[in-house]
Amino acid sequence: MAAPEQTRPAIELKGISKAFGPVQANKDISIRVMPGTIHGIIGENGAGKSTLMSILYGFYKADAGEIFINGTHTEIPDSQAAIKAGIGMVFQHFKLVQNFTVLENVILGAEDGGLLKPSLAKARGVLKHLAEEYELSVDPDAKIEDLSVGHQQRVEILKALYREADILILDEPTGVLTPAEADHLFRILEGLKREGKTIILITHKLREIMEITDTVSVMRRGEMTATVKTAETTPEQLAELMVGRKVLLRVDKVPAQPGRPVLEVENLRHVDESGVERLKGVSLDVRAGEILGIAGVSGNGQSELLEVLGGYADATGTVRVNGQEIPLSGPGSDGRARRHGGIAHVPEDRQHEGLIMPFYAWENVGFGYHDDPRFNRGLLMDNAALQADATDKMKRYDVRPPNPWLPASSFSGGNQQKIVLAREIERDPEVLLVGQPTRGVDIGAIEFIHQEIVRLRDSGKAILLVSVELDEILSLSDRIAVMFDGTIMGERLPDETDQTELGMLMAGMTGATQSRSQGAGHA
Amino acid sequence: MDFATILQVLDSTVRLATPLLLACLAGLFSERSGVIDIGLEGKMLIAAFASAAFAYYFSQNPVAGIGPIWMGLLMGVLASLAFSGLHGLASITFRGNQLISGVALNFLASGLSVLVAQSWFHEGGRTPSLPDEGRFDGIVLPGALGPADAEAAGRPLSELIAQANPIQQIYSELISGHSILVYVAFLMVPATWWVLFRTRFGLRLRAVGEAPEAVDTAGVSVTALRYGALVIAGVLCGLAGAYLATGLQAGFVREMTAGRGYIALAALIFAKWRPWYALMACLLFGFLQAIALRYQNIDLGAFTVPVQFMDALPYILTVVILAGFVGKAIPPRAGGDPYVKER
Amino acid sequence: MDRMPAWADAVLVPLFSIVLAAILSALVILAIGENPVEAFSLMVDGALMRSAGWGYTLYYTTNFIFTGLAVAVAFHAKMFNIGGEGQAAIGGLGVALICLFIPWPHWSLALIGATLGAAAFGAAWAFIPAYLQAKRGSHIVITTIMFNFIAAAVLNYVLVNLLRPAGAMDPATEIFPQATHLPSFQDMFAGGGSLFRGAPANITFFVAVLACVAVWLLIWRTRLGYEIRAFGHSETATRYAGISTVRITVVAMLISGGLAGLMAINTTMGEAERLVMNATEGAGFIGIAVALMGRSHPFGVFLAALLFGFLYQGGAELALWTDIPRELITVIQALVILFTGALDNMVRMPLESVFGTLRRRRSPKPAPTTPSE
Amino acid sequence: DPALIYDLGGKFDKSFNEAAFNGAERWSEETGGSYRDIELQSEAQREQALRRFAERGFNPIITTGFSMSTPIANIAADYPDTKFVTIDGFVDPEEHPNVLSILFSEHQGSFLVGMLAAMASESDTVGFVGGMDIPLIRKFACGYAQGVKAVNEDATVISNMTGTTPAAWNDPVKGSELAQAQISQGADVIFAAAGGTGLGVLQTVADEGAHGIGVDSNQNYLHPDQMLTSMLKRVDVAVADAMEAGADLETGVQVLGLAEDGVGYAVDEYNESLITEEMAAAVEEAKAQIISGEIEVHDYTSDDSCPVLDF
Ligand SMILES: Nc1ncnc2c1ncn2[C@@H]1O[C@H](COP(=O)(O)OP(=O)(O)OP(=O)(O)O)[C@@H](O)[C@H]1O
Ligand SMILES: Nc1ncnc2c1ncn2[C@@H]1O[C@H](COP(=O)(O)OP(=O)(O)OP(=O)(O)O)[C@@H](O)[C@H]1O
Ligand SMILES: [Mg+2]
Ligand SMILES: [Mg+2]
Repeated sequence: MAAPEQTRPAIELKGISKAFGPVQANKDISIRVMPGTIHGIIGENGAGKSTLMSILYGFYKADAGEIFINGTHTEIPDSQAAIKAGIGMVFQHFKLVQNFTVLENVILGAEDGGLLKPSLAKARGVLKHLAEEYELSVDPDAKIEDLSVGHQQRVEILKALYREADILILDEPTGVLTPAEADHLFRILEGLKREGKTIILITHKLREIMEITDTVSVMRRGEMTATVKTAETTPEQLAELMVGRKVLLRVDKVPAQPGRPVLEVENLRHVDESGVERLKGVSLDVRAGEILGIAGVSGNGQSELLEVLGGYADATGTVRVNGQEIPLSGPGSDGRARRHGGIAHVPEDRQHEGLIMPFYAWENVGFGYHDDPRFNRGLLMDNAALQADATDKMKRYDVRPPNPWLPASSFSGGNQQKIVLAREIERDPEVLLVGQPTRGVDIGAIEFIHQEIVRLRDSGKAILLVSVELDEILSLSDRIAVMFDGTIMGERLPDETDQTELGMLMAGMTGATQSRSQGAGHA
Repeated sequence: MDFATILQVLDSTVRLATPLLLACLAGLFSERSGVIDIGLEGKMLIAAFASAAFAYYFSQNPVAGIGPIWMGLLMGVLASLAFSGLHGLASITFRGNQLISGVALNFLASGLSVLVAQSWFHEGGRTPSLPDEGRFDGIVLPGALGPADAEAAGRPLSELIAQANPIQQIYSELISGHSILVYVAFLMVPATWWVLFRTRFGLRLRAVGEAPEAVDTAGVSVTALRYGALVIAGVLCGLAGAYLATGLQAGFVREMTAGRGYIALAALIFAKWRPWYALMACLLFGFLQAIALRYQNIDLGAFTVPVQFMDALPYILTVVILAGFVGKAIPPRAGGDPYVKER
Repeated sequence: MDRMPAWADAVLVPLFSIVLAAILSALVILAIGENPVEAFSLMVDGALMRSAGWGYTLYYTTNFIFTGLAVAVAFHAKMFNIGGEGQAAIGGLGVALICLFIPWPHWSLALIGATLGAAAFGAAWAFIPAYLQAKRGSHIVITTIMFNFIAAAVLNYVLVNLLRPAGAMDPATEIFPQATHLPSFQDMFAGGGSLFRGAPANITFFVAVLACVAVWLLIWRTRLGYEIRAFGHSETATRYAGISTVRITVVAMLISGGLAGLMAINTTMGEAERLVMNATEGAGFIGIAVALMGRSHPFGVFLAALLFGFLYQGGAELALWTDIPRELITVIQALVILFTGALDNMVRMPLESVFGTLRRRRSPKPAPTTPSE
Repeated sequence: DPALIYDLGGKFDKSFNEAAFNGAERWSEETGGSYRDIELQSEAQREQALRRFAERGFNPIITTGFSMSTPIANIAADYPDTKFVTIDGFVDPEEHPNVLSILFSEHQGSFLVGMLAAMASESDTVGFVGGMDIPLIRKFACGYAQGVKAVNEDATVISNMTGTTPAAWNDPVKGSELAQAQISQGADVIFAAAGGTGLGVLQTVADEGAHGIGVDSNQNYLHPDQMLTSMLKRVDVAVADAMEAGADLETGVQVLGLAEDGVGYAVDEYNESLITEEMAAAVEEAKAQIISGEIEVHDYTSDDSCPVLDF
């Protein structure tokens, strides 16, 4: 499996340092990766993983240090040089042109000659070949913006392979993938490894590290703290190396004590801007003191369900909160009205919906609640009150750094998420809608976020959780509903189901295990 | 409206649309690469001045072998290129605000053209009237009726054309007889389309206006692409300015672009940054203006439509069409943002 | 990437930029065969060393404050209002109608009336573009450009055919009644002396200063301003928060148009005391430069407006006493806009590395920190 | 010394302001005197320039353009020892004894060139292009149309204005298109009263083989043998005379019409081939009749209406 010891490392970094202004993102980092292996890198948010890989790919320039590729000292001043050295990278945030086709994205920068036609034709052939070889099929003529995230990621991988990369870097590739997609990705990676390619994988998920990597490095605060053989370590040990303390890897919660239904949804239908029906008669209810988890492959209506309930997409049907029907379109159906009605919402996309990135943290802590009388004095806003409130919440939610005068953009993903959670949970809502609460968040923060959600449940509130992480759904929910193609395929209790069964439902297959316990969790 | 009148209005449309079209395509290249260009007006203006000034200079001091008009054209293009370069320096190299840079260039052109003209020619900020060799002539296409036929027949050209068959009328009046820059402008439309959608450069250009980070990580220089786009924009604006001063007119007059750069910008948005739509938009603007110029005082019996209304009509119709038919225009996504890797 | 102290960014960068612009301007003046030192001292002398000079400088400043604020407010909502020119022109019409057809007992009441009228007319002229943008997605840049032309046509028609006193040559209204004449700086401060004599600066300047304060309060201290800024940064987030994008678009543009309209109080009621054609004289476009240079902050707008006011008045003095064409001022303005607004990084980058070197010298080892910890 | 203030169009507009400049230059050459001048760039500068010149002791202060009359009326009383001249403007002499208002009878001059146009036209269609729809331009147009109709009752006068923004005076391309449009509607003589835009009109008229009529200054030289004539407005003479008179300038109101040679039409080597003897005779006769009052040319601005042309 691992290459013999005497071969030269595919990648060797020596003494890499990089500072962004006063922030030392990488400190004297050295690492060797053998050819034909999968090497994992883990670390908290902001530990410097992405920075290190961006340096290897020539996207950033290191302040100091040397890079050796296959044993030869290689200068990588820009991505062109990295590509030449046989390095391909799949960034955490994809670098794709949204309104281009797959083919166009693949050939961009790697065209043969001045005219497109021959390049496109050649790429079409190569893509077909790659698709067969690595299970990497994507419609070459589809526009990127029409593709699911999983497919977009395949395009990124195809881009690298098209450039004949021998070294592939993947930065948090599974953060946005469904379990099925993630499994698929790992099959692809295994295939690539068999072909002798070298892979660096950055992830927050220890399960993935354990499952697929040969060796793993741990980063903390810009430094490389350890490199170990995967076979010789445990998740608990890695977590401790990462965070510097013991981390609870499972959610710790007592059984739910569900009360009366707080949120009742009946026959909810929603048609999006392009005329596609996204919700096809969804019915569900969430009781006081319980977490209802919605599992599903993304794009099956979960986002729309949150948008409708959160008040920024129109729908038909009936929704009652504490028995009171709320309007689903027209006046009184916007997000503001929902908040007044006791529905709080942690949106799936914190950067585009949950936060105003250039706003200060304290401004963001008031966002959506800025018309609250507590934050206003007559015509003017009471900024002092907002700031005090933000300082307090940031402290309680352990947002780092706890400085309300930093813009949201300068917090890491996990800390951004904490700001949103603090804002929504601390309003003490009747219903909390949560979308992808831990996407891209490190395990230390995940632990904290899960605890907070459970704490809210235990105080008797109704929580609707949407997540593509089946692990998260299974460990956090008191009851699980699976969505497929705009409908609820069925409900399960977490103790009575498993990933396989949920996966079948998520794929739209009801089959033999038909509805083992509809409503059983209500008891 | 009889046939001849329709032809004349369309003929006028072509002339009025040409500078708009060139400027609009210039803006298209620039904005497709992610650099917003409200300096079209300024580039046209400085090119109009430079082309007229040098066409005049070289008509007085001839250089053997090169017509003064070509020297004028060259200098006009160079002047416009210099402005483009300045815009690039500010908005690409120094990652400045593209809007401010464009506004500044418009001011600069407006002041500099007059200042220099006054200092060179002492005619109050205009150039002297250009002699014929300093102007672009109309080109008579093969088979079309032209001034030569008129001379031979001893009758005015318009009369000759009016008596020809309709096809010949269209050919001679509408299609033939424009200056070379008109044909260049119209040919630029398919050329632009081809470059944009059929060549490697075009692919990269479109990409850099949508997602510069994708271009960068693909190993292509964002800076070089954007400068490339600005060079093309500079050349096209140069042609537009030269057409105004040496094609349509016989010299430079202060502020002679008269807001056409802004109209071209409007046309660009109208066209949703696409070349064929740009042609349509510019022709539409030209047509509305031609109509408004021709029918200034419409007498409706009891009531004369005031000239001011007709004057504003092209603008009113633009708003109506925009609101009624065009809908939302989505600009290139990276437009206006300087590319900063270390976000 | 080195950072420099905030004060340096706020003071040194603009300062060096202006110096660069001045050096280039001096070269231009030299090139046309004039003496730059003389020219600059004439400008400073005429604009800043005499009370009447200040009176003119502040008069222009007043105009630019209003149009600059107008553009700035729209910018906060991420809209580019090129229509200040038209909105100010129609605002002038509002002022004229209010002054001519309502018998005001005293200027103070007339000022209040005219303020409301100018703002209402300016806002009305911004309403259609705003509504079309919000509802139909019609690009506000095109529609406001078009509305500038339409406003000019409307004003031309109204002045030539409707409001012009019979037989008058000027396409202008008659002089407004005495009771609507606003106190000029001379009336207010001279006490019979010659301070500010003849200068057009008038009480509207203080309205403009108030407008700066009001806009500052609006943008940074009110819910509406908070919502406008949020909308300007992220449309999706405002929808999430339940803020109506249509409402914000329209309201922001109404405020923007209203501010542009207010400029007419200064020109029409304060200076000319009648409505003339082209009373706006491009101030709507200068407003764009002012807002951009002032970074859309009312205080920045105030300073930028002052700078442009100085250039306008200094330029007038230059034109009075030398043979330098008036276009020189346009060139200087262009250079100032270019260097302070667009090429500011050209100054900032070297300065940053200077500060970086200084810092490194003071502390040889940069303290390693990560903000997320 | 005298001072001269040009209107917003600027000193070199090739017509009105330039005529004033030429008059001043001529005076300066002939007498060796010196003068100061300024081109305004904003409305507020009108008063400013007047005051600054007055404070520095310039006398008389001559201004061009009707827009200067109101500012002069505003400040004249502050400088009783300074004499002000407003060309094209009117200031009440009773109220302001130190102001001279010089008015031209443009309608009379326009009438004469209108006659020439009608006589030279073969298509019986003539054109008029004005810079902006303002009373002064209507006055030109109306006088012109009357002259045309006086020669040929059935002739058609096509009248166009170039725009409503200040760009209307500086858009030769638009002028060009207007001229094209008028020519295609049959016009073969076009009178351009539109500043820089007019240059475009005259250029196109010459290119298309029709005839143009210039305005204010003698513009015949622009296109030899193509320019039918120019409607002269002797602003140059008025300026030179005022400068000559200096501080002793007689104030009040002067109306300069045909009788005073304040307006007229230009005949010189550039257009003599186009003006036949009959044409010259007819125009001279009409001129005499206007001076004697036999023909009365209606002045649009007297009652804001024109008997022969709708606006
Ligand atoms: N573009 C940038 N500008 C300034 N500082 C940056 C930039 N990118 C990263 N940093 C700094 O470098 C540090 C390392 O960031 P990096 O993105 O490499 O972290 P990471 O380990 O990839 O985190 P995550 O797990 O969230 O992806 C951050 O703490 C941050 O302070
Ligand atoms: N412009 C910036 N200035 C300073 N620090 C920055 C800047 N941009 C990013 N950072 C820092 O970079 C680190 C990582 O940023 P990044 O955008 O990768 O977020 P993240 O933690 O990776 O979140 P996610 O994993 O959800 O993408 C954060 O710690 C943040 O503080
Ligand atoms: Mg990362
Ligand atoms: Mg990250």
